Amino acid sequence: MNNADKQVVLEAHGISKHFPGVIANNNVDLTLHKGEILALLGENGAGKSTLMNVLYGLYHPTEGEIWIKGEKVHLQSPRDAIDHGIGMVHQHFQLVPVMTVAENVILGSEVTTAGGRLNMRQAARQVNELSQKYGLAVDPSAMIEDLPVGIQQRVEIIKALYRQADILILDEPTAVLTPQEANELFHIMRELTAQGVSIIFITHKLKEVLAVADQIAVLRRGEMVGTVLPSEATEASLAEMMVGRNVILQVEKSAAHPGDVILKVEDLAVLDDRKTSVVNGVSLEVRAGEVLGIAGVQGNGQRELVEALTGIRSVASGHFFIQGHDATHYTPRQITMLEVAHIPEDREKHGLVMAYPIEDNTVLNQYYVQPYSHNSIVDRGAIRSHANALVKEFDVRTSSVTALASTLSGGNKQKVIVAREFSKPVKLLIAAQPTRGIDVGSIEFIHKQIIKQRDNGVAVLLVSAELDEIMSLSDRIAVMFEGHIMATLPIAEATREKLGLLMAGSHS
Amino acid sequence: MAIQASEKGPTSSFGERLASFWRSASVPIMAILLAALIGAIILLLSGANPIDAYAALFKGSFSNARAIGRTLEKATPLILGGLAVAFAFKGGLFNIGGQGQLLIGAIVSAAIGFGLGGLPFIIHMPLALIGGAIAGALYASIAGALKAYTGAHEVITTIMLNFVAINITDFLANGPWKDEGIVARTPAILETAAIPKLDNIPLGFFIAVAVAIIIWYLLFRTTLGFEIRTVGLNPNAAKYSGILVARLTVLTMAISGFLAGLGGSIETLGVVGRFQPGFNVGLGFDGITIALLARTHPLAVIPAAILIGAMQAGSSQMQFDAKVSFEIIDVIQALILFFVSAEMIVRWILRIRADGDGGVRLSSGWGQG
Amino acid sequence: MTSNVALANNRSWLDFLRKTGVWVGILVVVAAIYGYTTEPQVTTSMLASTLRQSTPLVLGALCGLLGERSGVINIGIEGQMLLSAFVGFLANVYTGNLFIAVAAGVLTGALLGGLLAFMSVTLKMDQIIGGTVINILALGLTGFFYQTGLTTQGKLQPIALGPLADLPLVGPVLFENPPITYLAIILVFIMHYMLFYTRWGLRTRAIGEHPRAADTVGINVNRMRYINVSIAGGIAGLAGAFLTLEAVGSFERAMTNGRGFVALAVMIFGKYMPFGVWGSALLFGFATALQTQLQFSGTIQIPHQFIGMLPYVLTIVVLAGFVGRTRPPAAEGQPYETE
Amino acid sequence: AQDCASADVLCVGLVTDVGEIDDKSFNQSAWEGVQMAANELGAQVEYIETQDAKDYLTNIALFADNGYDIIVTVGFALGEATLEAAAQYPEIKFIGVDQFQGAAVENVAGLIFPEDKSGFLAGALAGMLTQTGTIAAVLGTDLVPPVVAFKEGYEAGARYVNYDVELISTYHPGGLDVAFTDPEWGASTARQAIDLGADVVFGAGGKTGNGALIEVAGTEGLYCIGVDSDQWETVPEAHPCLVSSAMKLITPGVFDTIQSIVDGTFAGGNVVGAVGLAPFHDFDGSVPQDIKDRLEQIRVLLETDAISTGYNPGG
Ligand SMILES: Nc1ncnc2c1ncn2[C@@H]1O[C@H](COP(=O)(O)OP(=O)(O)OP(=O)(O)O)[C@@H](O)[C@H]1O
Ligand SMILES: Nc1ncnc2c1ncn2[C@@H]1O[C@H](COP(=O)(O)OP(=O)(O)OP(=O)(O)O)[C@@H](O)[C@H]1O
Ligand SMILES: [Mg+2]
Ligand SMILES: [Mg+2]
Repeated sequence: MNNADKQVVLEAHGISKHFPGVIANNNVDLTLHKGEILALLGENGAGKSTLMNVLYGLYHPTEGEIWIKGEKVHLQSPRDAIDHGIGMVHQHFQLVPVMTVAENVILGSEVTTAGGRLNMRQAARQVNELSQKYGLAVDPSAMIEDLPVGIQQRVEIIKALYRQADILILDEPTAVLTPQEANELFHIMRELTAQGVSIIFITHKLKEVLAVADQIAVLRRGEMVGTVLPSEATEASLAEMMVGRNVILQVEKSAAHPGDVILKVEDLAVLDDRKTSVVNGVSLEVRAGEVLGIAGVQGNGQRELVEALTGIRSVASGHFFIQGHDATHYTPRQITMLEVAHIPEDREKHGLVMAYPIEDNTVLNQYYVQPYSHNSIVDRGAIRSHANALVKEFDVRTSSVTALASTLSGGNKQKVIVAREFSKPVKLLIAAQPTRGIDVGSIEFIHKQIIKQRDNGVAVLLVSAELDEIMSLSDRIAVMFEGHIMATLPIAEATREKLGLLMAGSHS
Repeated sequence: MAIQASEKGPTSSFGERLASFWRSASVPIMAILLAALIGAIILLLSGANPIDAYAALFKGSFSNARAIGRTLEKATPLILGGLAVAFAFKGGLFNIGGQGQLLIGAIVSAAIGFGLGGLPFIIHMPLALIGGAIAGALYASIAGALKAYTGAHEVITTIMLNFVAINITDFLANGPWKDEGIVARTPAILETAAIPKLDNIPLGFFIAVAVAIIIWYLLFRTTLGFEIRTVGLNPNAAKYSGILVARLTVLTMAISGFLAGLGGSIETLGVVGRFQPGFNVGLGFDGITIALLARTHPLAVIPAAILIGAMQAGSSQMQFDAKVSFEIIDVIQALILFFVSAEMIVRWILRIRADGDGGVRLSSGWGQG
Repeated sequence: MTSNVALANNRSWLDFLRKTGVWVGILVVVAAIYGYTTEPQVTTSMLASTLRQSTPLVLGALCGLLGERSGVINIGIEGQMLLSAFVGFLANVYTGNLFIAVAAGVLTGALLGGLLAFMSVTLKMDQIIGGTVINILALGLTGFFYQTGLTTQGKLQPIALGPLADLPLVGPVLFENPPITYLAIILVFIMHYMLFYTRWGLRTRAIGEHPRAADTVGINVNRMRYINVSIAGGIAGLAGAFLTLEAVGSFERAMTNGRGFVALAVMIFGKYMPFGVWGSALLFGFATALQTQLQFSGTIQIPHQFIGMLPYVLTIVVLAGFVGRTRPPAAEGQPYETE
Repeated sequence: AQDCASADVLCVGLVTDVGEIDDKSFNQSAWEGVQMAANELGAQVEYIETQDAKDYLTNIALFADNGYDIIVTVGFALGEATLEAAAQYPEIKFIGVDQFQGAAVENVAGLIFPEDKSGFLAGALAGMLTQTGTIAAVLGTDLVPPVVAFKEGYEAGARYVNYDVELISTYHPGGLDVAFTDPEWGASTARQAIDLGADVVFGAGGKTGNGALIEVAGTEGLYCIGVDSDQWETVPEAHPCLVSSAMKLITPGVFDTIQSIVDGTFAGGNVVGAVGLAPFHDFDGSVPQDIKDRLEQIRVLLETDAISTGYNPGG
């Protein structure tokens, strides 16, 4: 493919964007050609979203120029970007949950009848036309909050197309999708490019990049490292470009030596917030010294299962035992006292208190025991030396343990949680999405820590939406679908294809 | 709901301490000065002499032992009201119900004060004092429980409970607990329940200061305080770390109400001597100003309350000497509240960088959990 | 969460109306007709009083509703009403023109709305504190600048709507009212139409639910909040004008007496829907009229304090979800950070 | 200003109850009495508005410490503070408006008014004026004794002249902090009463009552009756209906008591002030002579205690 032949639709020159204390983009150049898919890669915080927000008029660049279809533009607001044919699907969807699909689509570009009344009928018609044209089936009168994320994403794309976007920015669109949904998305993307739409596609998943991109641009620490063709790249070469050093993508681990049963779950049922049953009779066992991975598309009851096992959500029926104790109706603290460690899936919401200094975050699970407090009186000295030791051991990059947790980057936040959970005797580790959204370097470190725990005889229950992570860490893999365990496979028998089918609910 | 206030780890050197003190004290001090300045402009516009007015205000609040005594007397319920708000803030709750809790505390301590005869001072006074405080605590825990178990937002429920408290206390003072005679009020408390005065200085003030220190210690040095602050800053993380959030919410609200109720008790036992409708109006709302002026720090509540107390104590003198009506105090207080919350303005004036310290963000939907 | 959809969408607004409104409506009509046939005078007087007591509450609650729908909590309604009542009164005293006086009241409210917007949007202050500032400020300023001896030059008079006013029961109750009372009712309909059927309404609801989503499609969130909160303030100003220029004809310090807070309760009770607000304001007005009627007739010996606390207890009960959940706009209370 | 400490300067200070000096009610009436003393006796006068009920004593002390000779305290709520101050400053004379003295104290005059008698006259007037047979009273709160006295007297007076009269009266449902400052409630309530057929409305509750008067004035052919002072002067908006007011003559009462102190005839204890109906003003022509005669007759009977209002606060 020769890019020189293709028309350039978007060009960014020397874009810099500074935030107080952070240079998010530094002198970045980017070129997008008509009808191509340009993948943008980079570690967390590399500046990808920032660059896209600049192109979409949400941020104003500190320096640099933007040219769209040969015309130099000054984007004051998203309005201007929209007017120039740019559409963006944000990393976090920008949909109003309590409005219908049609209302969300027309928002900001409404069609009205003469009297200023919204013309919802015409809106619905236009949504239907777009969804037929590009194969994006959705019901215009459905309420957003009732739709699964995959469909919500279609709404986002329709939103852009409705505004006649021919440059589409997709910021990490596959992070929330099943492999099947992701494949559907790639089809849609192909369909769009065939009709002349140009796409910038951001992702952390190297496989996807190699599969769908026409061009790959890599950002590192706010700077453009370079552009490569997929044919010239491998996963390893891309990872190295992103991080700037060699990265070990595969965790090295020896064979497991399972011991006693530490966690035993019998016929467990759990309800979600809407009181519908989302865990339906799950039974499983995790032994000391092994990793049981739970694979599955998000939203199949994994979250509620973990919440039940950690005491945060009450159990509807069934039992579970930890080290032989019936812990079904224990409080979270009672469960913690059974030497259970928990890495929650949402580190900022559940794992840390952002406005606390790092040191206080390192004792969230044990401030109430010796030596961190005596007779309900807190011992600040003990907490501080504990925190200092952990920061050193787990290589948390921070100026001081008195710095607020909110000043840490994502990977370092996760390290604080892992350090905290491993800083007391552990028999059972429940880890939910332990590396979601963090960069390759930190992933590598955390994976090593989990395996180290396993080798020390800890029973590990690992829940992850990343098939790669599950496959590289687990000794056995259970697949969850609609609240059931579809099957449990030893690692040797597990292949991507098999797991993918099970995750989609079909018994092979 | 989340508070953006952050918890700084203890700093070490004296220089650092001084710098950090200035960082947190500069905004309130500037806020007070700015409010006084605008107050002066309003006074000028209304034809009064602001210098005379402020001089009289000072004279009426600090010029002699009696004035100081009065200032401290005024400051006493304000300390407790401010603590009630500040404490709830730390736990992520906005208690606007200080007024109602104070009224309930006041009438219950009055009832114990006049109703239980034959007890010695050493038992009767503390009993009445604590009884009122506990009544305030129970009253506040209604709002706490509603928040914890139904998600009803405490700002609205506490405002509503304020109105309810007025009705309840009026009913009691004009009904079952009414004094003999025609006036709607309870009988006077017995001698054995009264809080004595040391010269001009009311003993209640020292109780309030001691309570402020206890609250500071509780919040920053005990595991309970750690839990309360954790819930205040991130209730989700609190839940994950094994804290029973709902129970703690009720407890936080109860302690907050305990403090407000104690303010009512001290007023009844040390100042008013009985419950009389109309005697405790407006104290609860001052608590918000004081808590924010103190940037929700329990010890800083003491000077903040003394400042507001002094303004109230001096307002009569200001009327007398400078012929300025006392509503100007309200205006100045609103301006202080404005400037202390609108940090941006003050920081811009002072050209100091924000350090994310003390800003409070409590509002969120009324109905959700 | 599907059960809560009622909030933002007109389809389920109809559901809500169907579920509760119709029954309440039928009940009220039946009770009114029954009352009218047995005790015509009592029924008429109570219903007229209900409507009148509800007027400042409807207006105050519409002010709160518009603010919260746009993502700004307004607990300063009380202060906005008070200062507007004062300025409207002064304007009447000095110009003698009621139209100018009402306009002055509305303008004052709008300016205070602008102040709230300034505090919550530009200064990103906590919105509850911003509202509290307005409340204390209004109390202080009106108290400080009020002088006696100012006499108004008339107040707004009832306008009988031709033959409608001669109908039995509904005539005197509904069709013989002074202008702001009519205006309040008309505003309920306008607000409903505007919120759910126009571009402005769609955008308003969007910035209250998900401001960033609105921003990304080119809606200027903060400007819209400024405008809406100012308009809302104007409506509170109208409530203030109602007090001095229509209901009483003079000003007194602190004369709002908590109506602004009750209006907040009315808004929640009305589930952030204009018609819900109207219904709940009527309910609160009815409670007041009823307690007066009970004292008038002297038959019931409940201490009046217990009837007096009824509206507040009712609000708590509603808020606690004992009679159905309310979900406020998701983004209310939070300043919108653009960059 | 002159030096109050000097013996030949007469200084009179006034401390209000919580509320303003210009409340068109008891604070204002008392202040006018003090001002009379300024005009007629050359006294130097000053007032302090109380903001917080706990400041009564403080505010009294401000005058006392500045050498004031006479201090007027307004309202029953100041009773205790006044007595306490009187003990502390025996050389200063105190006039306590609305403060009943159980035991006489030498330097305190309790200026009290039989409001029930005043109300009785108002009720009698209303009972005779009514065409519909229904009369109303819109009242402040029952937390305040004078309001209760006015109400009880009003009802008794109406029954006395017109036994079958329909009486509808109501107190404000709020607390002390709002009951007297809610003209909107007063107006709505008056309207509700009018709709119920009342054609005479007695408004007795500060600004709440004033709201009722103004509302009644908006409908032709109705009467309203004011309270405390002659409200013809204080609420001009009510002129179309204001037939009279149930007065307690605080202004002359205060002035006369000051005068008696200056004259040296002052003894301490209760001073019963005058009560009565205000002039009919514009209604003088329209109130029939027989009603006027009957009122005069009742006034005399009340004065001599030949008839009782039935109001007995003690028991
Ligand atoms: N709004 C902000 N204001 C100031 N500094 C910020 C802000 N957001 C992030 N930072 C700073 O930028 C740095 C990187 O933060 P960020 O959380 O984006 O890292 P990251 O590696 O991208 O992590 P994540 O995996 O969460 O995306 C941190 O030092 C953080 O303090
Ligand atoms: N509004 C902001 N204020 C301050 N700093 C910001 C802001 N937004 C982003 N940053 C910082 O800019 C840097 C780049 O962030 P950006 O979100 O663009 O990263 P990213 O490459 O999209 O990362 P991720 O993979 O986590 O999405 C980070 O350090 C981030 O913390
Ligand atoms: Mg990032
Ligand atoms: Mg990003």
